Amino acid sequence: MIPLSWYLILSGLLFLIGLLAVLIRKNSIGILMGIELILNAANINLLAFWRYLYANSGDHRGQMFVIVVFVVAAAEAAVGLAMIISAYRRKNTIVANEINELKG
Amino acid sequence: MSFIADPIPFIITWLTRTMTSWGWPSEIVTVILYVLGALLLTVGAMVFTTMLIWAERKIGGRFQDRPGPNRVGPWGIFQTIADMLKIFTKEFITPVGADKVPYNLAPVLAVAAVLCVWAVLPFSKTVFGSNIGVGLLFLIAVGGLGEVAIILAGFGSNNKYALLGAFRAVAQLLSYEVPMVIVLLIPVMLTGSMGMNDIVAAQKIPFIVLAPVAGMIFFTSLIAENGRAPFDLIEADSELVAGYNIEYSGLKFGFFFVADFLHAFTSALIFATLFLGGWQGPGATNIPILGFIYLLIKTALVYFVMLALRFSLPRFRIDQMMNLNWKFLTPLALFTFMTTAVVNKVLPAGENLLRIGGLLAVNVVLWLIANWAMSSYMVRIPRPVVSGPRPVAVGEKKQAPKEEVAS
Amino acid sequence: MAHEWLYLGIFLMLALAVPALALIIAGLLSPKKPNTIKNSTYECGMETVGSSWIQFKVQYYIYGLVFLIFDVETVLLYPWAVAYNRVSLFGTLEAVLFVLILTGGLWYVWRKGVLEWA
Amino acid sequence: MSPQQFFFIITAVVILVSALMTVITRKMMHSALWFVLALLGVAVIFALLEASFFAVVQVLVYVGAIAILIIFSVMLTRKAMEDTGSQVNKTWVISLLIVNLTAIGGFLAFRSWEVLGTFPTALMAEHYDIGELGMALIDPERFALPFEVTSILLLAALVGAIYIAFQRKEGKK
Repeated sequence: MIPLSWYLILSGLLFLIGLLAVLIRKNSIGILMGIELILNAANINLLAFWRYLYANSGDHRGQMFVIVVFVVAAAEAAVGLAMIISAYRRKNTIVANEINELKG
Repeated sequence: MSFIADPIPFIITWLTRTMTSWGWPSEIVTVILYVLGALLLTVGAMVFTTMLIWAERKIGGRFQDRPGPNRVGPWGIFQTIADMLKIFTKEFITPVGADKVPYNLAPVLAVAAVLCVWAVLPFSKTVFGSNIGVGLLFLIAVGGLGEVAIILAGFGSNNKYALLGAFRAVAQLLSYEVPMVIVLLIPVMLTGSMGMNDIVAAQKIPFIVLAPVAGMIFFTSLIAENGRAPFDLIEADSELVAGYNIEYSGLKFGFFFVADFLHAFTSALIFATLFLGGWQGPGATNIPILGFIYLLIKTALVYFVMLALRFSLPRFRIDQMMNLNWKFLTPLALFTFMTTAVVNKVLPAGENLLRIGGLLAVNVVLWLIANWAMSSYMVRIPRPVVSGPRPVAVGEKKQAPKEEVAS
Repeated sequence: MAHEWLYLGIFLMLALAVPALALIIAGLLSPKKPNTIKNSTYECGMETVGSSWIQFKVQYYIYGLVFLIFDVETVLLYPWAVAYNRVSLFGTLEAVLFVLILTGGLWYVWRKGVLEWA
Repeated sequence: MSPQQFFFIITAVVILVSALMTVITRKMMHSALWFVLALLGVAVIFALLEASFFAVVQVLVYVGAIAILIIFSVMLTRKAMEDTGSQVNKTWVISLLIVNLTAIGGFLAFRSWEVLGTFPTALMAEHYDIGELGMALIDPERFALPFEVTSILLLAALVGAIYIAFQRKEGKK
């Protein structure tokens, strides 16, 4: 049997890698992939806690959270990529630092 | 008698007993049996494909008024085996600049994605693959792996036609997955489970009777997912040379070929399982081997219809194909789902005849409305009418290459 | 339950291994005589022009986008569909409302002219 | 070490390595393919957690849709981002530092949390049923509202994304 901590360590490391992607990647699509990794790490966490602490009491909050995270991930990918493509068409760049039109 | 009625569990029990008597622990025996079963199924499916290719070519030949393969062996039955021997010893040509790992992984993944479907299908009452509770979703999910394989092939070949072909193929497969996923809710609803065994067991009345429109939508999307005529835009020769697999040669190309044919047969198998009652039939519960035969007959029927469509219909244009999916099948699937859900709930439970009648009536009404909407929509769009002889090769010559790259 | 997943895992591994093995055997059997012309990228017999990285239409992305949204929404209905025999009429109507919202999205996309393959 | 633990470690290593490759690979396309591998690994982890529905949904939604969408946009925006040259920001040292500090902080904060050592009790047969989740989803007392809200969220995402990305061709209407 696998102790809970293993899952938590895995999800923690995955989160850190995702964070690294968000911080160091120049390409905005790379940043988006980092965010997806972070969401995946959150999902592992949620499901692990659900399975270890709540599954046998018929409590579905963990699963519901995972569903919401899935939906958020999908929405975020759709809108984020649409924005990247739109920026690419207008400014011909997808480097996050160069897309700075909202700066005052 | 029990051996004839139900050979495979008989063999399994015998093997288990033998191996346990050698003193092997039961876990190891289970693993060995699983490996054996999976190996038999994967290799069997791939060898079976050779027969499938022969049958398809022969039937296709008959449809188009030509003899089909007729040289090697009686009725040309060994033609594919000869082809296979040739393809095994053909040179692999790797194009310059190909991305080695994706390029070589793609054919393997393409075959694996189709084979995985066989892991969850029930073949008879006692012989079934993995009875996971989410078998139906698994079937759809492995289709996604096939799309990844196509992208890998297109990207790895370093060829613009391959890449373009891959993109068009993936766009088509993605699009037709939408009505498929929606419509597959209906068998799940009627069964109350996503396990394939439960779905088959619930079909005392095949679901094609309860949900004919859903069955039809599913069948259409299956053909489109195969990328076969009339949906064979994936390898539209005139536009894409051959689609995502141009740069492949030898067995690597052969695997895409195998994946294509096996996918067609597997789709027929899926349709027979989900909508035609799978192994269900008179006496199949008591004599499981009969169920296997029923399943085979049903699958062969569905496969034959697919072939008939393939060899007699012309190809769609890409915009027509997309319109058919997004403007006809998807809305129809959504409305079919909603009406079936509500009507089935409103009708009193337990009265089978009333339920069948009600659902059938609803389906017929839906179909009539869809038909009317389709024909009135087609009337509204003015279609260019060809008048007089078309200027051949004058206007088209300049335009053609540009279109190929841009579409 | 674990056994079902074990079988599935073994099956997945074998489904990958068997074709890979066949490829390796074929690679050993087949002759290897590469030359520059044979290995060049195929382009209907002409010289290859430019990189394979051509510009794609945004249309592909748009179809992918619509697919993603519909896929996620439909997948969320599967747990409901499993419970269908147990839910009340009210529960059914809730799912229908869910799908109606989805249909609204389809309507918007259609009206916007997104689905035209231009 | 039980076979299950062994299997978990292999999967975890695959996930972490491919996630790391996603971050550091220079070619965007390779990065996307490593990303697909990481997602598949996470699906295996879900299967290990006996959440079969989510394992399949992970493959269906992430690999089958989101990853393919990402690959599409990598292709579309390919010209702007040549794969040569640095793919990381100039401030990568600071970023690395931040990540390391987060890691150390997290480790110190949760080091002695007693929940960590929990072992699972065997999942009861009735909880394998996905229908239970379905019942919870439409129960007005429980998740009916979030369930409908997800639908509206997706609708909003669809409308927004189409509004941003889609441009009608000139000359039509």
